[in-house]
Amino acid sequence: MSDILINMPFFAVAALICVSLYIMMTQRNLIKVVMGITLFQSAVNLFLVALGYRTGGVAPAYTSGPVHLMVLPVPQAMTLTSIVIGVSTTALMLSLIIHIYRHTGSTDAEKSRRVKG
Amino acid sequence: MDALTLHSPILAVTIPLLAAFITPLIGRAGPRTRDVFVITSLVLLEIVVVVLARDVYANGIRIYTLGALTATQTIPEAYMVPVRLILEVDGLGVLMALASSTVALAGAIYSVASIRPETGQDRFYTLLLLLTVGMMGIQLTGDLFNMFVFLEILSISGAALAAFRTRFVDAVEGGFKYIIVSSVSALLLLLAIGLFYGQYNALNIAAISDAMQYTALDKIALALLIAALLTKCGAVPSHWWVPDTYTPAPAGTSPIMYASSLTCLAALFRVVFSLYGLKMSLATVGWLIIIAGVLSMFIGVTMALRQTDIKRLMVYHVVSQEGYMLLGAGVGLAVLGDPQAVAAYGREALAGGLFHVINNAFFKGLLLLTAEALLFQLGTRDLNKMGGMGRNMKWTCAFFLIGALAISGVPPFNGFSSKLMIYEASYQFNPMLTIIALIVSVMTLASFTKVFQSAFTGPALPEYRQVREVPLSMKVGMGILATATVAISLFPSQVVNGVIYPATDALLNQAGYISAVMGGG
Amino acid sequence: MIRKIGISVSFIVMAIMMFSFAVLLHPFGEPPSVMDDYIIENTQQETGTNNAVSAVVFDYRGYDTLGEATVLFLTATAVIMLFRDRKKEATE
Amino acid sequence: MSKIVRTTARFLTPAILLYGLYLIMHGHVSSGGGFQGGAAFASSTALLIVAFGSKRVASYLKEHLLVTISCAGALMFIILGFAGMGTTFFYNVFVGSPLFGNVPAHGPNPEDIWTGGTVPLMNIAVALNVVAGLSAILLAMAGASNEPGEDK
Repeated sequence: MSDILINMPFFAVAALICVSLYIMMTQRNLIKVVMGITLFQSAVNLFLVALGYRTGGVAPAYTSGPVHLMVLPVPQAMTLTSIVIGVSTTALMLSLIIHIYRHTGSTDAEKSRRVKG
Repeated sequence: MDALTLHSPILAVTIPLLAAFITPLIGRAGPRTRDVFVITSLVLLEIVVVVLARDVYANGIRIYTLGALTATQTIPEAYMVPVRLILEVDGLGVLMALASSTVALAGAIYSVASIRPETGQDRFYTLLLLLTVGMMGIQLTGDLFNMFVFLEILSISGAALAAFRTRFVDAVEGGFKYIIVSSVSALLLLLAIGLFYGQYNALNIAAISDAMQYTALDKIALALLIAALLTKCGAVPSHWWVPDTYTPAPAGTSPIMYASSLTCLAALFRVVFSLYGLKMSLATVGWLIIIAGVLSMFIGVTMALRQTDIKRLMVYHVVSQEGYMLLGAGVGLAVLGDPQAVAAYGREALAGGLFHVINNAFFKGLLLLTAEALLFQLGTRDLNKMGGMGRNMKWTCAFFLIGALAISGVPPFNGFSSKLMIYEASYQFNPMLTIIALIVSVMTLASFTKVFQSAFTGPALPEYRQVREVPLSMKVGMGILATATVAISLFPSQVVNGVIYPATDALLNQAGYISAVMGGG
Repeated sequence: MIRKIGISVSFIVMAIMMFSFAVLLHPFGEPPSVMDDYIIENTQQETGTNNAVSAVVFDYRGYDTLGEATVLFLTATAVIMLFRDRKKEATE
Repeated sequence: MSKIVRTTARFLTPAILLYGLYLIMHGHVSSGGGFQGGAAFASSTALLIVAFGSKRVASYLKEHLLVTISCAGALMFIILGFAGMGTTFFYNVFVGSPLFGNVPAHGPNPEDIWTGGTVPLMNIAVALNVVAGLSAILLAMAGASNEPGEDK
């Protein structure tokens, strides 16, 4: 039981992913689908950061102060990359939604012929 | 080793990347200068890839450690795991790089004339070059996270190119569908990478493979990876996005986008053969891939028979042809643990699958280009409104015939050679698979006969009487792919022995892939 | 109907997979760290950088960051490309 | 937007720019870096768009200027990568050279900014790319979605 409690951040990740998958699979409004994907991105980012945490660790940068135990730097770099990529894909998706809205007058997937599926 | 050969793995990615960064600036000097610049950079890329290929075929796997003191120093001194990012180029990577750089060159040349009526050409060429960067990056990397980054480059540029003709609603919707599908599958991939990182503290494919225990977590990661990459290459459970995205893609980019799908397929082969390989339950995963392949084959071709839109019809054949490749690779994977079966037919099945990948990159790309040529001259993709174009567009008609005969597996074309390898090998594995594959092949022939009859034969319809042949650059673009198809058809055994079997053996030799990075092999 | 069943089944499979990895992973706060220890130890001598994250981003895995910068450049290009026609209307 | 928002934006923008500059220039010594600083920089563009409307901001930040800066940043980054080609791509050539070449002592040290080799230069390059890229995205999307029918 204590193991499971320690792994609470990973459970938060799992719960977030399930919520985001539910949103993506059930919502018909395209903006809500994009929100689901953004939530998925956040969940994966949280997962990566949680993977690199060491109990009692500090940010992995040497300062003029004394050296403490540091958390792992690579997941932080991966998260940085993943955040930037997430921003980019979200921007592109929203731009495409603007265009779909102009063509069909709606952001509903039902009204748009091909998007549903 | 001279400098060009030494740095060729990274140059193959950075040349188109550098060109993409310069294109928006050079676009201000006029369209002619920009076209010359883009095509020159792609020719340079082709040269670098050929240099790299000659070296790989002569000396085996090439390693390039980024930022280290020497390119071959994969592991820091007095340490046990790789820390820096490593490019690892083996037979498969080189094979795919050769095919995709050729297709990119043909697509760019074709685009010179076909994109002329459109606005935003500078952006178009930037995106085209970045799509090429994405493909080269995935094929040449030896690092999983790096693969994710380049997969995103490929996806975003692909989605933007699919939506390029924003005045059509189906173009925008196709692009949107593609970006949704790709970002979800890329996130699944990232989740799998996180699982590996959490267990083995490594991102390098060879290092993970070396440490792999095939725990329950690895099984979850395998499921995520296969789901993500099968979705990206458009095999059956998730084939629904393929026709909507590829049909509206603008002219010259369709074959390049198709090559990007094949790149994802090669990444899937890399994952199942090099990353997991002998350590997983081969029969289960092998049969999974075979079933996905057979379903793709059958559903793809039945959907294609019902289409009247020429390009949509051809795009459904994309799904169906991918089935053959998955079938070949799946048979190879299912028997990987049994050396006798591998020697008897497993190696041949996998080689047939890879040969079919390369053949398709050329003749399928050619067919997509001919469909676009008809659209360019007639303004319609509807087969019922076409007719008698064989007389007015002789070149396009000839190119279409080459592509259609090759894809239907008519001897002596290359499609026949690769399908024959798959038939022979799968017959020894399970005859049912061969029968299905043969039926699908006949249906493919029927479907292309229909296209040929309605588009090219008969008298020219009165409204298209003054239609002329397409401009020179489009003929050259199609000509490159047609030449490649005919060349492979004329020398099948040389091609198979020269480039296909090295790629097959690179996939089968998992220990070699690992020891190239980890040493001690 | 088939669609709904497919969606529910895949959702349940995904949910089971997600929660099982949360149970199976290493205890939170004690990750394996063979690669990262090298980076933390050597970032100052090899790259002259106090900040290990910067060292990873720009030196050890600089190629990834090149890809990342490319993604941003690419998105800017793509978004400008998507809205090109409207801009033309506005200026003419 | 109301006068309060506009006045606040006028006062806040220099502070945001200063903070972004700090994040960029100190990225290799303490937390921060080109992406973070660039994003902070670009957030001032977002603030200005909210306060003054996209048309007015776009008249100062021309699209071709942003594209040029973005290209310049990306080119600078890849050229810094090519600079290491004497050994391998992305080799940190400037460690030990007069340009940002100091090597800090192992462990705790006075945070010298003249360290890091190519890292601080790459921070600047990436920051240029991010600032221009994000601003261009924001302006293009705001120009397209905002004020419907205005430019038809």
